[in-house]
Amino acid sequence: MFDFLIVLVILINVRLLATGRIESLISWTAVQGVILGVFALYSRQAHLSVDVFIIGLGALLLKGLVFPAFLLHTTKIVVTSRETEPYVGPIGSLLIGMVALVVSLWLGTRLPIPGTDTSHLLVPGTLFSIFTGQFLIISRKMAISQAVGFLVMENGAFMIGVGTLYYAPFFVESGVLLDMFLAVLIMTVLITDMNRAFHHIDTHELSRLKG
Amino acid sequence: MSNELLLSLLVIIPLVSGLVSQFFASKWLTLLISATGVMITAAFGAVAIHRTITQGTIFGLSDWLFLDPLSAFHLAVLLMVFGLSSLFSIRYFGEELEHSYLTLSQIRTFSGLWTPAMAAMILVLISNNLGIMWVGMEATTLLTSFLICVHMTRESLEAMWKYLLICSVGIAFAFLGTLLLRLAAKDLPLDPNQALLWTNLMANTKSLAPALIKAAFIFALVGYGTKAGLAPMHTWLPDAHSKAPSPVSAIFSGFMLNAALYCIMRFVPIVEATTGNTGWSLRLLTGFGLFSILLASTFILHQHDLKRLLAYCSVEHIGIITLGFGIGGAGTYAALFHTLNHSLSKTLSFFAAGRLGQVYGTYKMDRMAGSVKISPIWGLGIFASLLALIGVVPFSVFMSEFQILKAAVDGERVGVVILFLLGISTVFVGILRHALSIAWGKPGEYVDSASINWLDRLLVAAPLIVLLVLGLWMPQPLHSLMRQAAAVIHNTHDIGDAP
Amino acid sequence: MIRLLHPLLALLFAPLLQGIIMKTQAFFAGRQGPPVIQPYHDLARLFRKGAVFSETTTWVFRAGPAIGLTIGILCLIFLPLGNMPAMVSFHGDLIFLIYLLSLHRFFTVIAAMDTGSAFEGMGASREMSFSALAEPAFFFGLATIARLTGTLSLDQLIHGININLWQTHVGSLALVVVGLFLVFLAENSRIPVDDPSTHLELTMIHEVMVLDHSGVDFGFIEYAAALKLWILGSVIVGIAIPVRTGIPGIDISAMCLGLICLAVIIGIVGSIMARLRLLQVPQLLVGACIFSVIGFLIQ
Amino acid sequence: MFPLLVSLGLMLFAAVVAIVPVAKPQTRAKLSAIIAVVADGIGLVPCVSVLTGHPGMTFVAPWQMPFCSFALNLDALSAFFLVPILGLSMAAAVFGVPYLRHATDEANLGAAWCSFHILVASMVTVMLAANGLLFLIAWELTVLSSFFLVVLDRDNEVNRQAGWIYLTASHLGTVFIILCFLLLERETGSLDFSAFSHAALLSPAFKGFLFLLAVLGFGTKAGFIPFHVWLPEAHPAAPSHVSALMSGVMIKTGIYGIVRILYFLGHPSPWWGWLLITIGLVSGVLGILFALSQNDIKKLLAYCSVENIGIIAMGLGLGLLGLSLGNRDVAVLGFAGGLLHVLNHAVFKGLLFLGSGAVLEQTGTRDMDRMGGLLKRMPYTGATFLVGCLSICGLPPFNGFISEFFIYFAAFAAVLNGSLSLAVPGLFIIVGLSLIGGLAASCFAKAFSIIFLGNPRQARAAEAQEVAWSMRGPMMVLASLCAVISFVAPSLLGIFERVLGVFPEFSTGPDVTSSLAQVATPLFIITASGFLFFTILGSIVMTRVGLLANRKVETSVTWDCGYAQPSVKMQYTGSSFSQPLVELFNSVLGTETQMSGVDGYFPRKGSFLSHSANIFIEKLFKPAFTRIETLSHRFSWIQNGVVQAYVFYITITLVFLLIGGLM
Repeated sequence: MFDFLIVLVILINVRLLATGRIESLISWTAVQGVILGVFALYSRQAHLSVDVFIIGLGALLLKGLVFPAFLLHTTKIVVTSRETEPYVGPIGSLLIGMVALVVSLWLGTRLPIPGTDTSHLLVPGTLFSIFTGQFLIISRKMAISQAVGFLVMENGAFMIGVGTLYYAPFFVESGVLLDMFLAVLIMTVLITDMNRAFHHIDTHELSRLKG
Repeated sequence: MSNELLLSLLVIIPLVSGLVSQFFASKWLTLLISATGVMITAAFGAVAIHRTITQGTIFGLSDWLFLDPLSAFHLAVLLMVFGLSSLFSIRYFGEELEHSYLTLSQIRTFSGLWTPAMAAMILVLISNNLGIMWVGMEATTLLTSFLICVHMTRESLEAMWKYLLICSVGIAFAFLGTLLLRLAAKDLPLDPNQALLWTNLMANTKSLAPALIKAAFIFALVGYGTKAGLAPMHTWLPDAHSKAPSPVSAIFSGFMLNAALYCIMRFVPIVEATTGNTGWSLRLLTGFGLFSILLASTFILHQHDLKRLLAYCSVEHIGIITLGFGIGGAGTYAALFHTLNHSLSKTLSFFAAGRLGQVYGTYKMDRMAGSVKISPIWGLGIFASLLALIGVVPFSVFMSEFQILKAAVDGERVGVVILFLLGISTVFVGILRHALSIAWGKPGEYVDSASINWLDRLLVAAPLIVLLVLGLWMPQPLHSLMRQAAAVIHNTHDIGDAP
Repeated sequence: MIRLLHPLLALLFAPLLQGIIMKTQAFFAGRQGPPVIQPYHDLARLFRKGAVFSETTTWVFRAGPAIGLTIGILCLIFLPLGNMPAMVSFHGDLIFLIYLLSLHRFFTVIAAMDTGSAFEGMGASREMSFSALAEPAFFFGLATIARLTGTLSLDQLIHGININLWQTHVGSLALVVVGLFLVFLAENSRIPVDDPSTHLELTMIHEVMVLDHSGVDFGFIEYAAALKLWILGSVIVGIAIPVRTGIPGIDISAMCLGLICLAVIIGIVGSIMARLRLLQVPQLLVGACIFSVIGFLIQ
Repeated sequence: MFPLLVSLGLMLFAAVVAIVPVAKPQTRAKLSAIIAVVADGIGLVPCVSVLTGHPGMTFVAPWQMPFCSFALNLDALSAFFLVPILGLSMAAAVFGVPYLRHATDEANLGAAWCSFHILVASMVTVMLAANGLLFLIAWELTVLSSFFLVVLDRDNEVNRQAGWIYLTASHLGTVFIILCFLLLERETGSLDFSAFSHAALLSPAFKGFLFLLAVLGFGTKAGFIPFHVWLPEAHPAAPSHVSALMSGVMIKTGIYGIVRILYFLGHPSPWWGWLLITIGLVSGVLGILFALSQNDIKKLLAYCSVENIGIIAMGLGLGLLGLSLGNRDVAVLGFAGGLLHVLNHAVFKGLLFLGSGAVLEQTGTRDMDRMGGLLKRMPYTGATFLVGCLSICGLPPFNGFISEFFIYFAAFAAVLNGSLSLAVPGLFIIVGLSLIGGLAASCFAKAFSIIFLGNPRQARAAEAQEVAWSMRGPMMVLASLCAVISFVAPSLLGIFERVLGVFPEFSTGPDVTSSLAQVATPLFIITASGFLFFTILGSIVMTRVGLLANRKVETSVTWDCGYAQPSVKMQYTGSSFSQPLVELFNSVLGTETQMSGVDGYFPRKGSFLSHSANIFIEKLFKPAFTRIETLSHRFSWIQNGVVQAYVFYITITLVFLLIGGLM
């Protein structure tokens, strides 16, 4: 079951790499969020207490619904649905993604997690998510796509967190979620502001400050 | 007052004052409340630091909060920087208020974020739990990002976006680093609630998995290093510093970078103990330190914008501090000392740059000539602080750089010594050239001289006097605090090898 | 008492050398020429005259000639002539001697500059330039000989040169003598470096500097110039003529003969050569230096 | 030691007095100068007593500073350097009171005096410091305080540039000193000088490296070519009495540093001596050539300092060589000559800079070609300046000759007795020194005659007046010192015995005294002939007066070969005076001339301009700095403004570290 969910996450990452449409990026991230929420609840079923349940459910709601909703809303405001000429096209993205996957798998073998109760795909899956997020940020020009990239990275980190730690301190987890929430909120607000100021959100042209 | 309450208050007071400041319609009052909050926190903070010095490490909230010498030292720097910056913000925004450049909502944005940002940084320092430390750090990023945009312009938006995005990415790495650390301690017989406590991790370094710890450190180093402005992750820094209002730039350079570096230093003893004190993590720190110094120095040579210059200078100094930590031994002590010196001098230089920028209406250095004539106090301030920053005697920056160099020479690190000297010499030459023309060049025709009041004098005199005194005399309490802090990083109770 | 002999000889007969030079030149020009003692007549005439001073000048102008003469006399004290010992000698007196001459030159130059005249400025400038090059050559030559004779005192140095030394080190000594002779020509403003017989034009060095001096002062200058010729001449003769028999009569007459020969040679050189172009003078002096260098190296 | 501490305290008090706004700036300035003079006087007492044979003193105070101790030590060496520092400071302080009143506006007066006192106090501390870090702090304070004086005339772009070059050069030099001290510390375990003397036991190669660092670091301060570039910029920019201090004694702190390090390093290797001799020769010859080509009087003097430092280096180098090759006489006399020249140069360079200050105050220009005829209007200044010129050219009977005589003597001793590896350097020194002597004579004949002789070339020069007594006084004292030092030279030998006695290398082995005794008789005779000189001169002058008594003595215009209308413009200028030599050495001087000739049948106006830039600045440092700057531009693509690139750097760093760290 774990492996299945992790593979799903990896496949969604691949899908994200291949798409150029912002709505598609957002909705696939939403799917990933839902999967991770399920993952969180499922992996902690043995220790399910009220606070753990709240965290899991909160993660599911935030990642699966709230964040995508924010982003989609922003997309509507800024009326941009397509990436304009990403730095790397879909084929190139996929190729790089495959390289990243290989690197992640290799790193996974170098980073054995103590104990036997965790999936061996967990570390590679996490790293691959991180790299995917990074790649989205680097290769896409629209600010929203970069916010999505950030979310994907966070998803990766979240996965290893909940996947291995059956019990995490409530304060830490809720603090993390709160921070995530704020981050996405601020990003969307900022994107709206930028759109108002520049009439576009193409970060490629956000390069007045240099040197 | 119990330690528990004291430590909690350090976070609560700023949060409350940030909240309270939102309810007043007077612009001045809003600013003053924020400054008052900082001052009250500073008072409590002083008490806490005093307790640490006299009683040793203090704990609270079932050990989730603590104040050991390392964090106490950083807390002292933080309070100093925030205290001064808050006073300065009254002066800085006050000037804009008088000319009615600022709206109430802008003031509210500032006050509402200023003290909470302080709270977040204090949280970073006093949390024993590395997860909470991360939360605090991320909160710092989020809270300060809108501070950059108090004056909303195209450029400040751009700077804010870069800051937010890059630091978020970095912080995400740091999060993964923290998680990996937790994973390394996964099978330890610890209460899960206590497993991420730094003190617990330190007590169990023998049973941690080295590979995971190394990976954790790499992620933390890159992640927090991004926030600290280590090259090549420093790229957000010149943009954010140059576009933020000066009080904000001052806390960015004066403390936020150090806070991130502090997080890395929490990882170092764990890594070193786990990997058998081979100096693996220290070598990485040395490399990043040197690279930051050298890269910053090349940019300093051809800067035209004063605040960008100062920002690159921060990269350089963070590099020096990191290098000091990386050299270890007496270098750690020196690095801590340098932290204090850099924070003070950089704070002052941003103050001066800000005020002069208001007078000249630009930060372009070729148009900021002759500041001593235009504003004797701030002209002197910028000149003296630039001299201090490039390590001119008798300012204490010279002392700490000397000590770092000494540590490197004693350690027979030939390459380090050469590159370090090359870097700081380049910076010296680059900054001095600008400093002279800023201080005494021929001012443009349409520049009025600036008004000056007692607050200006205080803000210039206080850091300068401290820098001067520390350059010639080391007070015993500070000395022992820094020694103990260095001992925390070295993970030794024996602090014999420090000076 | 014998130590006083050389200074007295010099004071009395220094102008005579100039007379001999003039006579030689006249002989080569096919003229009768003035009598050999003409310089004495000139001096006597000058000492009888009044003086005209430029309004521009200050005490420096008046002090120049007197200091020049003082130095000429002072130098004689430290000067041996062959086996004839110097009045006073000490280790390093040759350094002192050269620097005294340098002081002489300095005052001549600033006295010339005191007039504010373009001509004299020109002369002063050239004098300073050439002497700056002549001095190293002089020192080099003396250093070579000092190493050969193993002493720093001029007295012992000259005394130490004898037939044996010439036989063993003929190459270096000869080269040094040639080098010193070139320096000697330059220092005494002789052809091919300078032409003392013209009193006009842009070609002169020494003579042009004293254009404005008149009467007694000019007499001092002339006399000091004669002394300088004797001083440097006696050094060269002392090195070039290794007659050290120990019998005063032979030694003294050999040296005097040597000085007369030197004067004749100067006269001959002045008659058969043309003045060098100014730009070539440095080359000549560097050449003198090189002679001494080779002399040092082949010893 | 107590008087020196009092002296230091008083100087700092004077610095405070100068800036605390309790009275009018003029009053404060005067008061602080008086305090400083008293302080200098008090400080001189223990120095002189140590030099006359009393034992050295130490003082250690508790000081809370890591690695540092407030340890002071007064031995014969520091006392020997302290005497000129304190003495010249005294003269400069007296001279400065009226001088600064004209040179700067009232607002700057307090700061100027404050910097002045700190400069003196820090120089004194440098000499006394017996701890590396204390030494460095004082050393850097010297730089900083004099820097403020260099840029005192702040509106002047040239001065700011000079200040920049000065501070940069000094700082880069200090880096080497710091390294040298830190290495010594590493090897000996402490930054205290008392520990440093263990360095004598290190390997020759390592000691050589330390020596090289010291030469680089201290040589920058001393003004060795090619590190001298700051000197001709900074010294002219400072007020003249400060220039006197900087040129006269401040650069000597560099020499002090080298000597002090030598005292630690024990037995030298021969190449140390060759190195110093080479540097000395190059600095001496090039320094005076550069000086010769200047028209700015203060620049000329500054370059001339480079020359004199070269002479000092030659002396020290010869001493080192003698020491390493075991020739005691050469060693002792070389060192003694170098050290004596330190003292002498302080006196006459101080005098000349004060004189140039007086001239500058009266004519308002530093350009010699705008002066002329000042001897008539400023007789005291002129006469004292002439004494300075004679001394600096090393002409007897003044003090410059004495120190050069030492070095000559040592060099001749090397040539006479030494093996070829000693004789050849000795010969080079003889030739170099004589060439320098000739060039210096030309240079100062030019300086003196263009400034003081002939006719005024400009109205302000014609209106000049003699300066105030408080400016004349210091000049006259210094001028008489030039003669006095020369006349008491034989009795100075005991001092060198003590100064060299501090040197461990000299305290063992044959006696220093016997080597020094060799020059005792020559010095005595030279002194005696100095008196004789004046006797003969007196009688000649009497004769002259007698001869001219009843004759017609007229005045007229300059004869000038009968040219009836001499004009002021026809006078030889400084540049024309030095033209033959400048042209001869053009390949090193790089003098550029611009001439628009007089053409046609009725020529109107011609112009001629010559400019000698410093070849080391133009050909070495400027290109190097430009190179570095262009190089730094190469990296600017890193900060290209594209956020994606920035994130990319982070990723790359992470991936590299992960792969590298986990491999």
